[in-house]
Amino acid sequence: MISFINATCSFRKNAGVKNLNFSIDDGEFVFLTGPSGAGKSTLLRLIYMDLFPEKGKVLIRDYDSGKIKDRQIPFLRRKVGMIFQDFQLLKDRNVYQNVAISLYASHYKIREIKSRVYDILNQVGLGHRVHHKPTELSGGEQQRVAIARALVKEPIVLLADEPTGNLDPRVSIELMNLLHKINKKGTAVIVATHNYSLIKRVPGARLIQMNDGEIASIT
Amino acid sequence: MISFINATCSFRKNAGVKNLNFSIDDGEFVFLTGPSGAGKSTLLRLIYMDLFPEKGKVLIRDYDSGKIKDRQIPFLRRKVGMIFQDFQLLKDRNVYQNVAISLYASHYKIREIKSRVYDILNQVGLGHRVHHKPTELSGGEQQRVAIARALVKEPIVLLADEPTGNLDPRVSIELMNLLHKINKKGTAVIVATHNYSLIKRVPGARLIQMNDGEIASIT
Amino acid sequence: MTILWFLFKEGFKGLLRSKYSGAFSIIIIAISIIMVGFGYIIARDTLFMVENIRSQFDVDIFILTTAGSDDIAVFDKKLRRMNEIDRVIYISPEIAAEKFKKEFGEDILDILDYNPLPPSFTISLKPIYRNLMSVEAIANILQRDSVVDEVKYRKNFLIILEKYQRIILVCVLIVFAFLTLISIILTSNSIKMTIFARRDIILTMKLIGATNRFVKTPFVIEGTLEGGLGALLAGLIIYGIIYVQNTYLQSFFNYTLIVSYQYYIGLLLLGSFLGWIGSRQAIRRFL
Amino acid sequence: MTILWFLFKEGFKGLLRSKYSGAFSIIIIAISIIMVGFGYIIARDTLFMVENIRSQFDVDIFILTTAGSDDIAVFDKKLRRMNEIDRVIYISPEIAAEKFKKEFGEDILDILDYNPLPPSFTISLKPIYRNLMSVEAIANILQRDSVVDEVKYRKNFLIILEKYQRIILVCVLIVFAFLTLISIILTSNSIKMTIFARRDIILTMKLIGATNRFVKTPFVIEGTLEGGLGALLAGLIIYGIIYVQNTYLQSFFNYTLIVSYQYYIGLLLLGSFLGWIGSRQAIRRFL
Ligand SMILES: Nc1ncnc2c1ncn2[C@@H]1O[C@H](COP(=O)(O)OP(=O)(O)OP(=O)(O)O)[C@@H](O)[C@H]1O
Ligand SMILES: Nc1ncnc2c1ncn2[C@@H]1O[C@H](COP(=O)(O)OP(=O)(O)OP(=O)(O)O)[C@@H](O)[C@H]1O
Ligand SMILES: [Mg+2]
Ligand SMILES: [Mg+2]
Repeated sequence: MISFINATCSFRKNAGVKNLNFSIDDGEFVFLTGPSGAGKSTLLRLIYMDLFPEKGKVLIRDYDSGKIKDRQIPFLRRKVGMIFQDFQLLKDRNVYQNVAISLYASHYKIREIKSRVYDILNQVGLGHRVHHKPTELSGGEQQRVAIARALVKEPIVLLADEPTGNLDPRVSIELMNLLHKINKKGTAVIVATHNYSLIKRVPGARLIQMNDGEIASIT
Repeated sequence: MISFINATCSFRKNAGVKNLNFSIDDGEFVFLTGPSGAGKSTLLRLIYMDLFPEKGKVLIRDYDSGKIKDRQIPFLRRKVGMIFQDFQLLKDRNVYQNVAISLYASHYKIREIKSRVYDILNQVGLGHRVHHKPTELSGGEQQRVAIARALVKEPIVLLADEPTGNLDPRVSIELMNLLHKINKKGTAVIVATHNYSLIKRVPGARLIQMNDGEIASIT
Repeated sequence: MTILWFLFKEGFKGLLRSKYSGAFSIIIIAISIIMVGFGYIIARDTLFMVENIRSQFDVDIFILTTAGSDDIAVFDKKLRRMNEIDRVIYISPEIAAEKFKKEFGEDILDILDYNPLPPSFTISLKPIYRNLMSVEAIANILQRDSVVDEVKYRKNFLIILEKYQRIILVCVLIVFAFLTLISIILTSNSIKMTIFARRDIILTMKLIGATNRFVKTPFVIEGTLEGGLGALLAGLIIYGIIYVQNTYLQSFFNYTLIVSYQYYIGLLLLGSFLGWIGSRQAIRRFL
Repeated sequence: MTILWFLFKEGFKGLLRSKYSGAFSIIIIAISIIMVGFGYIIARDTLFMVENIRSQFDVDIFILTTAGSDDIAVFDKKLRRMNEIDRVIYISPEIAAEKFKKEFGEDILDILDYNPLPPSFTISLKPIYRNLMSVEAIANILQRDSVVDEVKYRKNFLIILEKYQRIILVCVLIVFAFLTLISIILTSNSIKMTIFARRDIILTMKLIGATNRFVKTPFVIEGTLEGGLGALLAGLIIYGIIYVQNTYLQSFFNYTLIVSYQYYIGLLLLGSFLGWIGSRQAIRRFL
């Protein structure tokens, strides 16, 4: 479903990722590790086409990074759930609205939106924070809002960038179980993380290790 | 040096911390743990007086939360190094300027500022990112800028809120070693974290465990 | 349906949320519209004034002192029957004597024992004939009448008026266009600022899969509302100024400001249009 | 030293960094200053015009037809010696006859064999005597001279002028104050917007131990610079408009716009002051 073909993406001042060659199938669970600055987030940004490779290409289902048109990108992103490393919450909206907006953007029906949002917020343990603004939340609570927003639209692939950085071990494990459950339903999951203890929790997951913008090992 | 005397601080919609009673001496190393939303960040904000207790009081050296005047707060904060959970970097300035500004604000001399900033950036492994803006950095790199900014002014107490959330294990250990070194020079260090493996790395550190805004255990 | 309703609600809420910058935009739009609104009134009334000056143009016809009162009456009738003439005033020798007294401080009848001043007519032409060519033609015709001694009119006045009328028109249009331009710049810039302060929200929205239309619509609705509210504010202020002018200053300036309710509707439409086009333009930069 | 230099540099850099909102502030300040600048010129020239109208006031003195030319010469000298009088024009019977011809289209010498028109003087008073009281007093004195037949002046003109001069003054001051007020609101609001877009930076600065002064100073320097640049822009535009007016439109409007270089310096100071006070006020909200 996801294929990187010799993809290179560099920034003005330094290289991001180089010569990426791999593919991920429907329903796979993949961990992405590597030291800080190795290019994990850059790889994920290539998947949701926030960045484009200057050499090679990235294929997501029918979308080809070399051919996709600007107006098609939103439709790609509706199918990709993203948990951003810096959360990217809307500061002027409360928790409910932050999660619901991704459903509104995907043209869900209002009834459905309500039940889905409350459901997912309870699952990540934020049922009691529905009307708080992001600035009124703890770091871990903010992270869980970001997680809820990515999960709520039942994407075909879920990208999680350091999703447990601000979570305590218990909640982290719960989250991994949740991701595992979603994965079993058929959603591909890619988790970039520094927390190696998580990796053991998902039997059968693949592991892509990066270093300095290149893939160091892949299992 | 730091004393919480029956301090309670609640928010409009819910309680932050309740009945905190403890004190921390010069040169101590303290870990602060507890589940997400337990009140760790709130406790730290009380120390740098971003929040004030509505009951009880917080004493930092000569500063009393009940008596401190608005214009004294900057002077308190100059003595307190803070690594914020959400980094709080200045988006429109590069790495060098982000770190240097806290020295300018503390009226250091220009010569001294330069050498100190380059020194600390090398110590956190960002010597090659001096001229990048925060948006051009990976999550871990941003976190290290926040760390460098807190350390550069050689504070009498260092508050670190989840300082390794975006760092790989190797860099995390390096950071803990750095904090340990700084602590040995006499700086008190308080680290709020979910990463229990860090705690073992600092022999003789105290541990404050929080739960639901209260101190669950203290050693 | 859900989506349209959502986007509308978002637009309204956006206005309330951005209290600060929203209020600023509304004020700026109000100032813009006040400028354009008064610009329009000034343009309109300046052109009206020029027309008015032109209407003060008239032709004096001096009658031979030898003409009998019957001949004069016939000539009077003839004048009144002429299509080109709007108004005819007969100045008898008696009235001329009074004018003389006003001018020279002497009664002519004290100096002589009879009134030597000739009777005359002052005629004003219909607007379309108040130009050099027509006036010359008419004067020639009248001159040929047997009772007429001399036909006099301010030829220079007409020449100057015709020379400058075009300049005035151009000036007025330039000033009006300038005000309109400034108001468009002001409006679109202030809306850009409003959106600029929330650029991070736009970025985030795009990252979670919102189409450009989804991101744009609430801002455009908000901008249009701001435009409408700005126009409303402007309308109230203009109404107030007109009220003060017509109530307290009218007698002094000898000038009554008259605007119809269509004028206010025009302002409202203009404001909404400015807000609409301004926010559409402004959001484009950030998409 | 280090710190002052740093804060100044920050202020300059802030201006460059906030290209977008900074440019907007500069434009707004420029518009404000153009308004105040022209407001000042309009106020000044309106008052000048009123003075000018007053200067067109003059007094006609009709001499008895029986007066000999010696007596008239003596009276002329007397007039010219009077302190209150600015200018004396003698209108001989011949000149009066010409005026008569212009007015009535007849040569008075054709009607009579002699010129019955009396000689007269037209005098204009020095500015401070152009009020009802002084004029009445002077007219009374002149009336008593043996050669004088009658002294005439437009009493109504003076009464109206005096009645309305105060109203004009008040109107002009109100308009000027209104423009100044709008310009202050505009300026301070646009600077507030500039700062609002960077409120997160202010918060962060305060968290890392910056004093209010440390946070504030760069913004105030930036605001003052923006004010100065806005004034510069305004000055250039005003200069351009004055140039166009005086070069191309002067002959038409019969009006020359004259401003000194102090005027431009005044605008520059005003702009910097507006920027300074505006940014000081604006930053306060966010500290
Ligand atoms: N917009 C940008 N401009 C310039 N350089 C960039 C930009 N974004 C990322 N980089 C650089 O590219 C490299 C890879 O960044 P990336 O964010 O992918 O790292 P990462 O593996 O996610 O690290 P971390 O674990 O710290 O989040 C880093 O060295 C970073 O400095
Ligand atoms: N400004 C605020 N307004 C309202 N509630 C707040 C505010 N800030 C924090 N809270 C609430 O107070 C509680 C404690 O927050 P705090 O940030 O101290 O938690 P924490 O221990 O740091 O959690 P984490 O590990 O997730 O960062 C949380 O439940 C949070 O929702
Ligand atoms: Mg990353
Ligand atoms: Mg926290």
